[in-house]
Amino acid sequence: MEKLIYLDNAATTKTAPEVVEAMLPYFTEHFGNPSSVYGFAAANKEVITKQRDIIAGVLGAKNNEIYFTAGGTESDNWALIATAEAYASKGKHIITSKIEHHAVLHTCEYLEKRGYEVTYLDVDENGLVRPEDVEAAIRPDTILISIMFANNEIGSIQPIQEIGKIARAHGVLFHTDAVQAFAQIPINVDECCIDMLSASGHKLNGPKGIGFLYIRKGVKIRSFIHGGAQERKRRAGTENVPGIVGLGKAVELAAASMEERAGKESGLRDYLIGRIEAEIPYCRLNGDREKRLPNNVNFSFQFIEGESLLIMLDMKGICASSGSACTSGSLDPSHVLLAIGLPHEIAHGSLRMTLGADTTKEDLDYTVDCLKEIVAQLRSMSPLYEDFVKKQEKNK
Amino acid sequence: MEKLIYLDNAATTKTAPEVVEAMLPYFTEHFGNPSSVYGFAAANKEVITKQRDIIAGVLGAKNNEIYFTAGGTESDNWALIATAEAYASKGKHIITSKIEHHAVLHTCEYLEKRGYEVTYLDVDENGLVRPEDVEAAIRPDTILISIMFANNEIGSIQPIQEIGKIARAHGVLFHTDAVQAFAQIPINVDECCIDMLSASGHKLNGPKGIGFLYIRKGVKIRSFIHGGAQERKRRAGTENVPGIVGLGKAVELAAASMEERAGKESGLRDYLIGRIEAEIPYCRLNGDREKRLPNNVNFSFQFIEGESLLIMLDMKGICASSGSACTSGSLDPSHVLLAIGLPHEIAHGSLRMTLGADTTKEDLDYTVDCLKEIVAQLRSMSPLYEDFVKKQEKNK
Amino acid sequence: MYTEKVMDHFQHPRNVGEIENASGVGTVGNAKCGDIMRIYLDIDENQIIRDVKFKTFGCGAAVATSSMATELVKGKNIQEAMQVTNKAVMEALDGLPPVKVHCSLLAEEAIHAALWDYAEKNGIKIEGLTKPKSDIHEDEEEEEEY
Amino acid sequence: MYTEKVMDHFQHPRNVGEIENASGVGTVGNAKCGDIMRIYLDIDENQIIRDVKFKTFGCGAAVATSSMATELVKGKNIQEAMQVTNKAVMEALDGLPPVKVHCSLLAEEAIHAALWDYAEKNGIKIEGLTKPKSDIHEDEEEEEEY
Ligand SMILES: Cc1ncc(COP(=O)(O)O)c(C=O)c1O
Ligand SMILES: Cc1ncc(COP(=O)(O)O)c(C=O)c1O
Repeated sequence: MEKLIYLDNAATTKTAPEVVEAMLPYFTEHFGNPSSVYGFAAANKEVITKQRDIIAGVLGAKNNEIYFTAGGTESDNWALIATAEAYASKGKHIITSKIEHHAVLHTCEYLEKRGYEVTYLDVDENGLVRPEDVEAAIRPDTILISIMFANNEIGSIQPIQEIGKIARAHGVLFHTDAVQAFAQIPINVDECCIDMLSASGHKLNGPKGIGFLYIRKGVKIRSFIHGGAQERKRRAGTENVPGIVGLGKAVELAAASMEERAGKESGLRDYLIGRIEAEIPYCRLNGDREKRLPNNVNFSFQFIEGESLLIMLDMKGICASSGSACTSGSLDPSHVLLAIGLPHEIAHGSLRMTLGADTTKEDLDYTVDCLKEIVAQLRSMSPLYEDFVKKQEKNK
Repeated sequence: MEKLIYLDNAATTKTAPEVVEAMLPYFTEHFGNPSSVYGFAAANKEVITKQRDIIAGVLGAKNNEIYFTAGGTESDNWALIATAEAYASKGKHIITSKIEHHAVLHTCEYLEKRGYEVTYLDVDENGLVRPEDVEAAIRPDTILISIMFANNEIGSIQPIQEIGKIARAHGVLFHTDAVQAFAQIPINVDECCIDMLSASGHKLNGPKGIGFLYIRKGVKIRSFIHGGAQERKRRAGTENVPGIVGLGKAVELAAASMEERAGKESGLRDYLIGRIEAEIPYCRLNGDREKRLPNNVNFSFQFIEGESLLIMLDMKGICASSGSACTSGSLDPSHVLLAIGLPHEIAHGSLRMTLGADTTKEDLDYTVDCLKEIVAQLRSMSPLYEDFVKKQEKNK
Repeated sequence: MYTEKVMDHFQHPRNVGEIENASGVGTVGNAKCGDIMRIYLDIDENQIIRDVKFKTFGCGAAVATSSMATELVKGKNIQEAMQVTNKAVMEALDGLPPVKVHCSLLAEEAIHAALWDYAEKNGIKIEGLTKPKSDIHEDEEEEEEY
Repeated sequence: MYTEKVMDHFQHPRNVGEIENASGVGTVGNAKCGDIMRIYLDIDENQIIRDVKFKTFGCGAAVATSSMATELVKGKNIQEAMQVTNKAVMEALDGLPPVKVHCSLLAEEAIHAALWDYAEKNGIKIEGLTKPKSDIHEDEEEEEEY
């Protein structure tokens, strides 16, 4: 393939060359097990501490509140399952939203099978959780509120500070899945009253297979993965030293460039949204226009189906994603798009484009040009569009 | 440090340069998310399948019986916890041994707190589980037998085939932690009647933070980590593509060289054992002399403590490990050494040296020379040795 | 994911379009599940399918199976067209990913629906043809097999 | 893991050895937990510690704290020696890792045990000195603090 325009940075990102470079010595040179006594390997323990410092600094947290995991999914599982277990004597009720990532939703379903009760809050048509709904859902037996910082499909940024304050006021633990938000937008765990926070390396130009869970000092959850005494006895398994070093480097780079990147990306994002709205009929922007991740664009195009759209874009060298059922092998389209009230057939025709640091205006111009053409082509072969046009003609 | 003699390959290994090379393109070039529709990323799905083929081939398993995890610890947790959950209606009894890795033992303790009953089998003085003990422990409510393939401290290779046959005959699932054995000695899951098997990349010159669980087709355990539909919906989380590629490469290399390596290493192992036994008094070889991993040497040196020994070896550029309590921050010495019947003070004075593909006879000669000197020096300042010598003099 | 044949039929779908005053039209699937296929048949007095067109809302496999199905029935008589099963469509496309097999069922169903319409309009009975289900997805339910 | 001072005292332990017919000998710790320290004191008629030797079975920190403790009491009178607390030993070593703090306690205890032995032998009472516990680990129990 000649041209490659990568607009799927919410799915995963390219590992930054600086990150790979930082990792490399830890494979073949400083490969020792950080738990070892001899200096050659024990030095890796300090290396890990350094990465923890970097991450804690970005969140306004303390070094020993950061625990490395194998990724966002494990972090989410840990936060939910270990809290459920640790606080079961207080209650078995958990509050979350309908637009969480499956890492949270499927873990909630698992907990439901094990005797927990979960309230799945609705969101408004822009994909925002209403803080008053959170407060209304709190019961005496509520032990955890888990609301994502920003949504991975439609980019809506949740009112985390309000929710955090409500949770704190009611003495309920508050977890946020910040996999899409961390190092993209500012987060301070104290200001937002966050007790636990999940993040994943590969969403921020770090490596895959590494992430972390922030756990506020005092939160009494235990391990999710049991075994050796790593991570202050809370997360067993030989430390993934290169992964941790890569994550630390990625966070360092992302935090340093956050403001500038966000400015640039949100400018491009709004340019892309503007051109699509101006030039392609029968489309709808999904997610909030203002409270939106700087790099997220999500549209539904009526009468066409997302997977076809993706394949056609792919043929033009454009990488994007869709909430269409066909892309996941399930029959239902994205639960997020349904939660904001889209009918099934509109949800099927959704397209997510998530920009990265390298994305240029030229890339987006090319993308819109292709998109216009493809949407028209797919509509020309769509029975839904045929019916729509005929109906319009009749009504004239 | 000038010289570095790395004799701690059971703790972790150097990632092979070929493995790093195989991984590199998947960080910055083929970085796509394998779940994506577009060809650029979807190709990574096939790459993963290829690694699965390699691993399945080595075990005599089928491709779709291999599930990637973040390491041996996660694999062990998954096997035990998910089996306990899936088969709870049949029973809540699990059989394991006293010499398992903490990834198994602490998971068993976790399950005990959750209403399961665990039988911890004794081992003989060579660190071997007796198959007849396994059979005798089976009850109508036994749902799982988990016995490690080879022990990580003393290298004893368990009678897995006999145990597997017993498990099969009684209709009980059989899991083996093969983190130390996989790709070091031949394993065939069918011949050994293994239903689940754990392995970890970094023990075989692969990367850290990646491993797998073999699950025989028909074993009805569900996810341990819940979320996306990766790994045939059984292990959620964006695939660690570079890690998986590195693991596949490492397995390929390790399997191809297994016989030759085992021959060379066991020769060196026996040479090292021979010299130590001949030249250092008051020592004891731990583990079975025959049924032993090709790279494992474990001695107890009376009257001295392991951590001191390690630090002194470290000063000579030699990396090894110990079952001393002091190296783990706990007060008790290795549970494995206690299980084979060593008194506490002998267990504290243990030293494990695990050879690697690069280890030479010269390395070992230098090591023994240093060891002799260090043991003598530590004994000269040991009150236990003082008492022993005085007692001997009195008895003369 | 898809074979070359599937990609070819997706990129260059054969027989896209409508037939005015078609002998038979069938529409199957539903928007809820993300696939709708509509087939137009032009059948002559010898019950030969002279022309066939389709429109499809759906994924790549849905488009490709529609395209291939139209190719397979074109020029055939209605008895022969009845033999164009989902298997035949899949084979002609060199296979489909497991999650996409339902698309080929939909294509078969769309042909049948159009033939049913033709039969109804002309008051004839076609051997082996039953009234099309309104939603072929109804009895599908995925259960992971380990 | 260890400070340079600790490493120095571990690699070059001061005052290793025995004193024949010592004024006081104390042995503390137990082999079960992996640390035993024995301190020999040679105390003159003015209650000045003229010489001190130690033998230790234990980890690097155990050796280093023994060594440092002997250095700190050497030449002192027994009242001053009583002031050599585990804190003083740790400070003199520029600190110890948290899991090794018990070694410094053991060193303090070993000095006290040797002084106790001296006091017993000479029928005197040393202010603030109580009979050494046979096992200083007894009341330690680690509970992870998050
Ligand atoms: C919001 C959100 N949470 C959790 C995850 C899971 O992260 P990972 O795939 O790294 O485990 C993702 C990404 O897939 C995500 O977007
Ligand atoms: C026998 C055994 N099981 C499990 C593990 C855990 O593997 P990992 O640290 O890769 O999670 C290890 C190594 O630490 C081991 O030796």
